Amino acid sequence: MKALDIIFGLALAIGGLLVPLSGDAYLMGLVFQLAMWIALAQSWSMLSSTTGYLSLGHAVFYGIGAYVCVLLTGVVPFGVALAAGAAASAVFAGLIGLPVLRVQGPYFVILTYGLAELVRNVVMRIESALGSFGRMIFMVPSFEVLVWCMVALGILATLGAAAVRHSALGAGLAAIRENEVAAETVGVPVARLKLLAFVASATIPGAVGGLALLRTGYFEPAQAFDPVISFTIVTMALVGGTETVRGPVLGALGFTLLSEALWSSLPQLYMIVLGLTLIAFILFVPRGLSGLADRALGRG
Amino acid sequence: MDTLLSGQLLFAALVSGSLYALIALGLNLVYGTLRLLNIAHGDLVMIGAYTAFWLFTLLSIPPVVSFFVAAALCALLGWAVYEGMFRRLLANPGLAKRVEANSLILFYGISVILQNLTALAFTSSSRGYQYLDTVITWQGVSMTGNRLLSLGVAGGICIAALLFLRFHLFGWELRAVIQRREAAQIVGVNLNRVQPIIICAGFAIAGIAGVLVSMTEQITPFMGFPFTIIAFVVIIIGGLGNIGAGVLAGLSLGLIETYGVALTSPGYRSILIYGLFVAVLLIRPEGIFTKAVRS
Amino acid sequence: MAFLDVRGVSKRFGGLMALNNVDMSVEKGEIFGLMGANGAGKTTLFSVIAGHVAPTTGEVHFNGRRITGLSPSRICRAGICRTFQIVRPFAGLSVEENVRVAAIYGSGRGRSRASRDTLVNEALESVGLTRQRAGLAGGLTLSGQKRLEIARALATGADLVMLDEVMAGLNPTEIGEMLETLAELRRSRGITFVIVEHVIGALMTLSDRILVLHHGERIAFGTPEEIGRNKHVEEVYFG
Amino acid sequence: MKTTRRLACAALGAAAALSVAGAAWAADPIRIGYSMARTGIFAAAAPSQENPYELWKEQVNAAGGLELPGGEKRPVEFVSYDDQSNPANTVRIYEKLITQDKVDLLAAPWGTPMHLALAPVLQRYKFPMVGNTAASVQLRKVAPGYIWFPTSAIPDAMGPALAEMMAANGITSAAIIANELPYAQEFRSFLLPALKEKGIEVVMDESYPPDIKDMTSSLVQIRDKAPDAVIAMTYPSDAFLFAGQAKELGLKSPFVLSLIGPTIDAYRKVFGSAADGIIASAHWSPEATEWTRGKAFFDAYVAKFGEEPDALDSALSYMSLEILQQAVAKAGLDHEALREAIATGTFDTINGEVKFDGVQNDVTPTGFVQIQDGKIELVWPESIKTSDYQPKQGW
Repeated sequence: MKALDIIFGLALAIGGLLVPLSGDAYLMGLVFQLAMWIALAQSWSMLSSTTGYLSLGHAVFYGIGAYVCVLLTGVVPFGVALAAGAAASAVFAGLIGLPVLRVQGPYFVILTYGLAELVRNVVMRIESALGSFGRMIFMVPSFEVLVWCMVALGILATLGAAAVRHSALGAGLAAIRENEVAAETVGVPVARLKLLAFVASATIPGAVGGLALLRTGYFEPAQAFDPVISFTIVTMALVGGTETVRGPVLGALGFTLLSEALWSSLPQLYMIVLGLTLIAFILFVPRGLSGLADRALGRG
Repeated sequence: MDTLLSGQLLFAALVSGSLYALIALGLNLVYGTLRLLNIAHGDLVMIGAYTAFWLFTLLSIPPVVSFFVAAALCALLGWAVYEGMFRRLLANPGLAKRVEANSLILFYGISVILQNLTALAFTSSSRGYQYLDTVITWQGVSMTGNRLLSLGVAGGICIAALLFLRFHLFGWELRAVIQRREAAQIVGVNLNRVQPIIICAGFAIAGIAGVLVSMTEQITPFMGFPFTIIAFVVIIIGGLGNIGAGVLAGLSLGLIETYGVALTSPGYRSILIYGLFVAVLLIRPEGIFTKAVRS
Repeated sequence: MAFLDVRGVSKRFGGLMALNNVDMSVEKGEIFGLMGANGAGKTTLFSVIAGHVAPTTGEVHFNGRRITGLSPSRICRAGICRTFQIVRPFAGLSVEENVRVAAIYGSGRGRSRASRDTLVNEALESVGLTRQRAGLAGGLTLSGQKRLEIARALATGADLVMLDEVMAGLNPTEIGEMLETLAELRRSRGITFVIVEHVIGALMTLSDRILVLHHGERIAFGTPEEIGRNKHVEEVYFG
Repeated sequence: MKTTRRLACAALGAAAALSVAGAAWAADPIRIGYSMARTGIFAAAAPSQENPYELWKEQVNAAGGLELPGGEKRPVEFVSYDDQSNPANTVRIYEKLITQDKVDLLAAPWGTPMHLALAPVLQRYKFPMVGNTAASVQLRKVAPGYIWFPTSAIPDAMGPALAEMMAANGITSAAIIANELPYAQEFRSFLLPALKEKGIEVVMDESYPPDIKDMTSSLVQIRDKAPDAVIAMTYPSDAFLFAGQAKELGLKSPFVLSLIGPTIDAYRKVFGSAADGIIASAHWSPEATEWTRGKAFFDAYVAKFGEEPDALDSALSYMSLEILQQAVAKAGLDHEALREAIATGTFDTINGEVKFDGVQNDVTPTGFVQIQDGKIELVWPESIKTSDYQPKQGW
């Protein structure tokens, strides 16, 4: 299985990196989207799949990264703006992490959602105080470059998630998920590890947000912090399966391709079909696409 | 300063507060007894609103009658949802272990389906109708008829629900389930009976709230989500699963919102509400109206 | 100064005095028994020592170092590990993973991979869980999970292990095995044990010295024989 | 084997069906692509744009199809997708429409962010598109090329125009409450200096978030200050809130503007006569007799959809297709010729004559409408007005 995963991942990564050479805009758009969701779902999994702290507010990291990146685009080189976006999200996560991660279970879910909405409203307030009414972004690098960057982020997030899972950090986080008190008792520095996972899972979404907004060329806080982003991330990760690194990749892949297929064939019904699929997955395929893949290949 | 002390502001606060309390009551019942995070709750409000709109527009049936139709319709939906998925989910230990995460995604799916089915059936054009919009002035306070009705109905249902929980036998069973799920089972409360009734009641309340909302707001298939959010804010402030405190919290939120805005500026409205929400979760996740219980 | 030194520890929960000015000294390498009826404060004392509960007053010193106020994970890394009366396995992880986490993060952290493996294997071996190592911890029997608690504590590399009723719910054969295991561990690895036990026989057999708590207060202290003869203990304990 | 046969049968059947259709239509259809915010935050607005599209298609096909140079007519077919109110999706959809679906023409998506996101795509593929429902000062920053904006409801023009209208009607004081979303804030930023210039005193100036649920405290203050004018820079959802609570409190100000919302059919259904006298942003009215096409559009729309078209968005959407239609009749489907035709032509629309200068319509003046007896009447400017401004007579 492991070898198969690696081959599959490599094929995806290489395919993704090669697509811009084709010059096919539609394909590039698709790959951009795919890489974006993989990066986001994978980042989410670094915190939520490992520790079981379900974040319903990852749009906040996407949005903060996007905001910082948009503010800096044209002022500093593109790469620096992107890195600054990622750094801003990481710093934000670092600042709020300790108190936020003391909150558990459904409270944590709701708290992360509320935080994202709070930040969205604060940014809206700031923007209107600055007299800025939506920002058009100029001096955007070519779409090919954006696609490469996004694919790179997808790869980075996947490698990151794999590294987290297969390291001492991952073992500690799994212990936290299973029983926080027991973890603390056997020496796991619970608060510190959770914070680390939180920051790790916030960083890449910052850069992703920046890239996504550069792609659209227009920034408005209401859209950059759209809660639908958070919901989509959670959905993809859970449908993919939370037990493996492969899960978020499969979830993002499955969801993006499914909606792509339904989009054109059932333009009126596709959201409904998507909703039904989601329900069916939770009820009948609790281990997600990843579990399905195991079974299809005769394992698990 | 005069504004602050005027009855007008108090009326506005009570109208919003009672509506918040009502919507949150439905959500809280479902969370309290079944531990389900129903983020499709606002979409039930939407269903109620459409019910009232169509009954009024096509059949000239006034909202006071639509309450019952909307409640029945949403209750039916609740029953279908319970029988169709949650019975299975709650019965399967593997799924039930992660019931909160799973219910979140399931209800997200339900929400998407409800919104888009409605849009498909009725288009996403805004709808509205004119009902009871005469303004009554009493003691210098102007009150639109439909807002007064909303206050009366929402307040009435909240009070009735609280009395029911306190004095009716089933209310006792319900509170037992909310507070000590396992213990309640041991002393003979039949979860398979309590749960579907509660989910129907919770959904029906949302439907009724939808009828109230339809009298004053525009009706669209996507109008529900903000109500879901406000309901969550309320039940967090009150304490998840704490029914009485939730009602109190709904009223307080109406007061906080109205007076907070009056004291600062409407620009801070959402920051104020979400700020309070986040602060409560960080400092007292068990809710500010819940007595701290030491384990 | 003793290996573990508890000085004047009190803990108040609201109106309830769970511990009242308790002193306790445990010497290196001994098995120290803690006795008392339900609600006597034994588990609270464990929690205070392990850092889960901050004492209202008093101090805890371990190995010459003050550990009051440290987090449980830091206390664990300092060399003290406890088990729980109500087991807390990492149910979704395998038995081996349960123990490995302890080896990674306990006072043994920083070791090489190989020596960590040894630690894990030894811990599993000593409680007899080697054969079930690949199975999920949640799938173990209660006695298995109790043993897993001990294995996890051992794998942290702790010098002092506090066992909270590890024999409750075990049958006599299992209790016998457990007694042997503990005795062997002390002999071979010089581990110090503090034991809370309801199975009085086991406690009497195993302990070098016993402290008796009643309503949060220390009422007797001595060797098992001395405690057995103590009238006061007999009164409050056996009614 | 069996599957192959079945497939072959299906293919034959499809071919037969196509040939029947082919017999009915003289020529291949012209395919027009667009994306629409059918779901998500802008969804409520989508019908106001998509309905005129559908109406236009029906009318064109009923008339034998879209006319090409030389008089040939081909039927019109839409290829459309839901962009979920997300500009990133809009960009992808148009790339797909252009490169995969290879549509012949493009119609506009909903909303300012989508239009702005689309401009570079159109530029890249040199594919002309007439925009419609975008309105922002930002539009002026778009490099002229392959996109045009027929609207004249752009805040930097609306601010001075409104101030002038207020001054002309003897208004000396005003209270402003504005949604925090960009369009309202833009308008506010251009209105404030214009009011100052006209010597109109601003007694109150507040902003509120889009999810506001109660305006009582602001409106009580306004009632007590009794300014001549109340300028509520609303979006549709808060427009309902504003009108309901302003009515409850009985605001006495004679000049009441609610930026976006009052032109929606449902608004007038909810408020009935209470909506009379409310002013809104729009530059089209079905009551304008000199725009003969306008009345016809209105009647056809009401007949087809059972409600009135939105005077702002529906009118703009229909206009954008009229412009496209006339440009295609002149230049055909070649993108460069079409671009040239749109950029230089003069078009006869439901909103009168339209001509572009750069990306903008420089003929249609910035206007304001007022609800009078349940009808949308243009009351500003003088040149296009269909009725005189009337002070609001209570609620």
